[in-house]
Amino acid sequence: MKFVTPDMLPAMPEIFVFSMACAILVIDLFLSERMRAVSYWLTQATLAGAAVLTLKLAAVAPVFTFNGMFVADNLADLLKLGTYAITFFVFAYSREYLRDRGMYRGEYFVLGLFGVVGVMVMASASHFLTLYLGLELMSLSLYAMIAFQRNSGTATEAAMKYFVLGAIASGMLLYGMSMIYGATGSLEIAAVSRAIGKMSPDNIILIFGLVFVIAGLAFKVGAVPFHMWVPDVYHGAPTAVALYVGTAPKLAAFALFLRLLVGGLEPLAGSWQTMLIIITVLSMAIGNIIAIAQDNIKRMLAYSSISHMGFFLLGILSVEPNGYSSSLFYILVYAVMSAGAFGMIILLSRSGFEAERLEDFKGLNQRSPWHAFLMLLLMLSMAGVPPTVGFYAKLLVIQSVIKAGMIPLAVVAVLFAVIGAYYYLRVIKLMYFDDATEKTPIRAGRDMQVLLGINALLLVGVLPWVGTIMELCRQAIQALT
Amino acid sequence: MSTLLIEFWNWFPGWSQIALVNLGKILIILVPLLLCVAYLTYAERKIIGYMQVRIGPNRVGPKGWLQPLADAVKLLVKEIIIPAKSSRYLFVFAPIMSFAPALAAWAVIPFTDKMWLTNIDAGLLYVLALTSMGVYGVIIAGWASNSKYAFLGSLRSAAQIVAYEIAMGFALVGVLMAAGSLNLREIVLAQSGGPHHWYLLPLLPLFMVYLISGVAETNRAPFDVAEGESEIVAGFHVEYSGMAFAIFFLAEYANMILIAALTSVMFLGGWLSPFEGLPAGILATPVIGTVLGNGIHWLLFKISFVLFLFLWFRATFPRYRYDQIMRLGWKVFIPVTLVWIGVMGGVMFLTPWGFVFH
Amino acid sequence: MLAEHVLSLATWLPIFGGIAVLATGSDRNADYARQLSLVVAVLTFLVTLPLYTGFNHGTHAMQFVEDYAWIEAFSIRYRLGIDGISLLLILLTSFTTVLVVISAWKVIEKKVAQYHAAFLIMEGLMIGVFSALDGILFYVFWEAMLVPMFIIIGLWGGPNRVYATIKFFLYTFLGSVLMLVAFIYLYYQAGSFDILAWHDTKLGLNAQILIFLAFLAAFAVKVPMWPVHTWLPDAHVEAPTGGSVVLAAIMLKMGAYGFLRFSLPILPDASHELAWLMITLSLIAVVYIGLVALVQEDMKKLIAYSSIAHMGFVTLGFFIFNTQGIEGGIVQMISHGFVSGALFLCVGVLYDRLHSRMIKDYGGVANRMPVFAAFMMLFAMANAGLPGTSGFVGELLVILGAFQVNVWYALAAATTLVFGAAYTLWMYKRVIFGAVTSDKVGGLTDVNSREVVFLSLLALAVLVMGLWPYPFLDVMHASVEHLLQQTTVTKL
Amino acid sequence: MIPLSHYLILGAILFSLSVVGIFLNRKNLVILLMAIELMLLAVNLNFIAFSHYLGDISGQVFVFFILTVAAAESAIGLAILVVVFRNRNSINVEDLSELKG
Amino acid sequence: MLQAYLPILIFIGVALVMGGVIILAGRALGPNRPDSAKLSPYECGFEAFEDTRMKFDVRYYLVAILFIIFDLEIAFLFPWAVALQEIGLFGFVSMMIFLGILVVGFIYEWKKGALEWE
Repeated sequence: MKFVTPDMLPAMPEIFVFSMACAILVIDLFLSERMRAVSYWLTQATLAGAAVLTLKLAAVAPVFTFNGMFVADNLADLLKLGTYAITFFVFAYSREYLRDRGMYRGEYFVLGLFGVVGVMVMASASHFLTLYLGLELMSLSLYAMIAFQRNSGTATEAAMKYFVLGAIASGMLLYGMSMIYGATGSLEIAAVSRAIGKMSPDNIILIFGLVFVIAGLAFKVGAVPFHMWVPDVYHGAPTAVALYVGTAPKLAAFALFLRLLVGGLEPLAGSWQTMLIIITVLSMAIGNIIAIAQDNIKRMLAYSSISHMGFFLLGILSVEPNGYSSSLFYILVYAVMSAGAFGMIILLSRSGFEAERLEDFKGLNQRSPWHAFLMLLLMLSMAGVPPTVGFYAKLLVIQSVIKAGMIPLAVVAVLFAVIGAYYYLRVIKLMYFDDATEKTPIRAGRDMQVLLGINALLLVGVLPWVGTIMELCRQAIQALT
Repeated sequence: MSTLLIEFWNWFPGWSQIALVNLGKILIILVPLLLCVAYLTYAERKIIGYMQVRIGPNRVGPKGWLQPLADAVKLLVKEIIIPAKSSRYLFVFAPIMSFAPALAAWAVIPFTDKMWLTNIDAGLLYVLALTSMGVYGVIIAGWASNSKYAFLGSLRSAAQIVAYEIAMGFALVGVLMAAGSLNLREIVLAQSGGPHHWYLLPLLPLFMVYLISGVAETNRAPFDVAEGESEIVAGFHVEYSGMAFAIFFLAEYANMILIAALTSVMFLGGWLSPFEGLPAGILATPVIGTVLGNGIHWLLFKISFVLFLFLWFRATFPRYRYDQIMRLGWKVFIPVTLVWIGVMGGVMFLTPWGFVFH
Repeated sequence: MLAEHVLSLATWLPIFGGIAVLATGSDRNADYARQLSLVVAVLTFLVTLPLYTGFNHGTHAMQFVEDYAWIEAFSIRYRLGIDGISLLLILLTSFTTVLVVISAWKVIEKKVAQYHAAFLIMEGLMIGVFSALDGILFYVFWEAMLVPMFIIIGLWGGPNRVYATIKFFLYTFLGSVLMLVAFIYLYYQAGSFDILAWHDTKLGLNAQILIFLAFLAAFAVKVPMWPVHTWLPDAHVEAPTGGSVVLAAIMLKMGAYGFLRFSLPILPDASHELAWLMITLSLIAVVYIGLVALVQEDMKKLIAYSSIAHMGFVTLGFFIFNTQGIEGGIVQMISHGFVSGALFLCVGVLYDRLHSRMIKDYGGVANRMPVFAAFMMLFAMANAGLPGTSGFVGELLVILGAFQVNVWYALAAATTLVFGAAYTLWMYKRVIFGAVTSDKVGGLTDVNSREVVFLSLLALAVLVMGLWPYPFLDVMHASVEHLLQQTTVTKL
Repeated sequence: MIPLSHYLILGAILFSLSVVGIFLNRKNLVILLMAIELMLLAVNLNFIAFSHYLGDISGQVFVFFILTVAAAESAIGLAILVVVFRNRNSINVEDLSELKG
Repeated sequence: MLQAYLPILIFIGVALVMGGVIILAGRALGPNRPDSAKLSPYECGFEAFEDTRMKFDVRYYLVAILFIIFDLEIAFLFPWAVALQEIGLFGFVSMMIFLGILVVGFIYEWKKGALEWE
């Protein structure tokens, strides 16, 4: 057998981020406590550098390398750029939070970067193996990050729960993959798709595998009925970590769904569509309804994330490029919103005080109208109220469902959107209509304030270009086929 | 007569014939092995005795030659105490668990070019797997005894064994790189061509790591903290008595012999004679030729030599502190092996001197 | 340049003006905020005037059209334009906003900037609603409006404001999301979100009926029609004066506007098919709500119920499918915009002085506030539909139209004249006439110049429209005729 | 020759055992970790069986990676277990109940 | 091919049986007179204060975790080493990158004191 060196160029961003993560890990060891900021800046520089690399190498047509295990295409580029941007914000928000709580260590950033690499690998995966490796790289980083606050009972409990359920999810996914491998004889996603195309869609092994794959995926994204970990993780983890968990991995979830379900198992769409419909409706219902009962905002955001995952799946289950690009847009928007919302929690928290309860948002308008306004935008966007970009996200997924002819599903979705609006409104109500119990002025670094402002204003500021972004998403999906 | 025997033989069904043949071979290996184990204890006492200017056992039989038998009989008639709070089955199972692998690993050792019980391609993996099993015996013993000393001893011992197992594994990687096979026989054959081809020289750092790790793996002095009498009484087998204790004892010595055999096979050229390359005429000479040519005697000699080293170490070095042991394992051996693997690969692929390692 | 972008200007000027006002920050700069917002409101009103002067009365086509690519993937365009129907509503909006700003001048003392900004932003959004020619653009403006209103009611409202505002938000939100689903469905039928293209899209009867119901959910809540009207009295009662004014004068009109712009032309068959339902609901609103209004103790609530009844009149006019009906409905909308706004302002004037809206707390106000009593008299008359006031024109037209269709409709509708007169004038009598009932009333001072300004502006509008409705009817005539035409052509 | 279905059934049994172990086990977190390992082993069995019967080596390569990841996973699992124990003084599954709602 | 493994199986069986037989022999030949002092765990002559299954140093866990990781690296190295001649320079460089990453982790552990035993 002759071994040829594969073309490394398409994977350069991954290689770069990974090398930098390793370098930062080592560099951080030799830094004194005062110099800790070096790790932070190096991390941010890594993200920026990766963005430059990704843009430079942006693929026109899909490029396969590593024997077809890795693909660089528009979708991957877009997801990667989104990931860099989101994590950039995440790290910026986290810095002060970590410093105030004695968690300002290089590991957070390094693990974060490894998680980013995981997301990137998933985004570029064209083989079950790369997909799985990316997934695990991300998941393992997340487990460790959640347990980062070692002396916190809740954080470690959350980590344990996430770990166990995440591992089960991986197991299920793998079991499903093994079945599909057995039925199709290949692990390469495109080949799997071709093989399934030639088989009867009723092949029992395939369906068996499919069920497990779906269960695994649903676990990973935290869709009902596999959502139990989400609230606990969001609640238990340090906010800086919950912020991370709630953003970049969601982009990965999209990659996972698209590469696996769409890229590999689209010929079986008739089967998985039904399963996804059930999962979606349940997610929207349970996420939105239980969120109402929460008095911890992190928990509320967790349930909100469950319901958002339901909406996100609407696009996927439409089984057509239009739906996929809608989901892509949705997930990008969701990541931005989620980053902003958690950023706001961090902003209100300070050393020794976690602004975790909804009540901590009381009278924010009196304390700081500006921040109240930003939070207003974030909440409206999450609720999908125009003119915020959250509305366009919902619009897109709902139109994709309608295009697919599932109007009742669309009606159900919008009804749950209304129910969801209630608890977002409650936050607005607390901020605007209630009197502040907490009088401490809000202190946060200038950079964080500016970034958070950008983050929230982005939700209305991009309106003139929202069409362009959708077009980007559409092209990214189109380039796949 | 012989026809009768053959007839009798053929009377057995086919599968039992195979089983019987194998059983026979196994016994041919096991019986000498157990004898060696028994006399290794004697040799140890004797050799260390002489090193310390003592005489060593000399009462039972001529010059104490029957001492091992006496020990065996003594232990045989002692009571096996199973402590009240212990986990009975695990307690009894633990010594077997540490004893059986040390014996079973011999299944794949090639004694000469033609003499082996079985010749499998994954021989080295098998050996590695079995030697790793021994640690379970230790841990189970410590756990099942339900005694603090035993428990601590087993933990220490387990931690030490796994730490050195990594170094050992890395060292073996070097051997594999050079030999290109996991088959022990082929590893030996790859060393043919004279003593300078034995991996002892080109892989000297790995050899030392392997040998020392082997000492540590078997919990031998100077790495015998797990049973350090002065610290935790007798370590994991403090609650064992009689034959149960004897089995642990046997296992330790069997393991020593096994490690010695593996060292010989992998680094010292196994059955290969150090005088390879002598003219064919000399080798054809009846007695001298046999002695100087390749053969099982060379293997036995090498094993004995390595065993002697083991005893010598014990007599010479004071016991390490536990932290020193761990430091040696993690901070010295692993880097050394890693570097040497890199150096080997680099020399093989990037310089013209790659033949050194072939 | 400016002339081409008059609609955009009218939409975005108040929005960005509002943001600028917001930027003045804390209440230390309250005066800047007030002045700035007055400037913006007046400017916007001036910007909208050319819409009328430059309007071509002879055509039903959309005018002042602006059309730019926005979200190409779904052929969503930034497309604005007005016809005779929306023109008047836009003018009403910009006019009312000026009044609201003036009315709030001394009254609102905390978070002044936010208050004014909310109204200005809302003005821009409402103008956007009336001028949007793209479904999604329309929807965006439509929904976005909820947010400032939500905050206005919640922040400056009465004691029960949180309940009222959340109810308001969720009701309207629920209604409109269904409309969104219908929009998307239409998009896939028509291939674009262009509202005018939808007018020409063929649709099956079942689809039409479903879409009609979806639209109904959105518009009926907004109008509001019985039985989904319950949010309105709550919202009105709790809202600050300005909020009530905008709510009654403009936001309610948006529901009715929706019927005209969407339901009737896009779904002619379903409209005919379900006309019975609409007429029934309208008549229930007119009669039943009229009765409910009679027993109200709270002035704002009374006016709120009266608004519902009047809006029932409007929807009745739309669904009898003739020129008088529709034109009457539109005139009624405009007129009601002036009248209800004026009445809420009147109540606001009283409330600012006594901090009560209860009828029983007043009595004999005329003794202390004669000028005010005169103004309120006019508005009460108009609300009752007395000839010579704007209220009369619309009601007459609608009743005439209804008469052509079914005499019973006309009779039932005509009861509003009775009920309207009854509850309005009775309230007026109890509040204004009689002896001074309490010390508080005795301490009242008459309207100041600021109040005179907005009351007289409104009085002028009411009278002009009542006496000389021609300019109002003329601009809408071509559009209404076209609309009627569209409703008669079946799409099946 | 052992038919493929035997391997698959064995894999399925192992997998089910692990799932049962995870969901019925209310006592010990270590057992949970072991059940997870078992699950991955069941998957490995599947992959190897398929790989063998398909004559395609890539399934076995996959197993190699699964093994590695499983090791990393159990390492992290153990690490989390240790911190949980330090905080709770218990590795009882039922004691993981601070987060509720 | 699998037949080559049969002797191994037999050998393992023999080894296990032999261990069992020896213990049984000891049990059969030796006396069996337990008493409570004899059966109590060995502990300085006192009764044990507490259960032996006690907490122990967390570093043992650390060693176990490190062992898992490193042992798996070896699992990768073995087939690589065997096939090194065939995969050539490319294989070598790949593994060096892999080991490089491993070394990064190793340096990390080292600096963090995971390898200390004080």
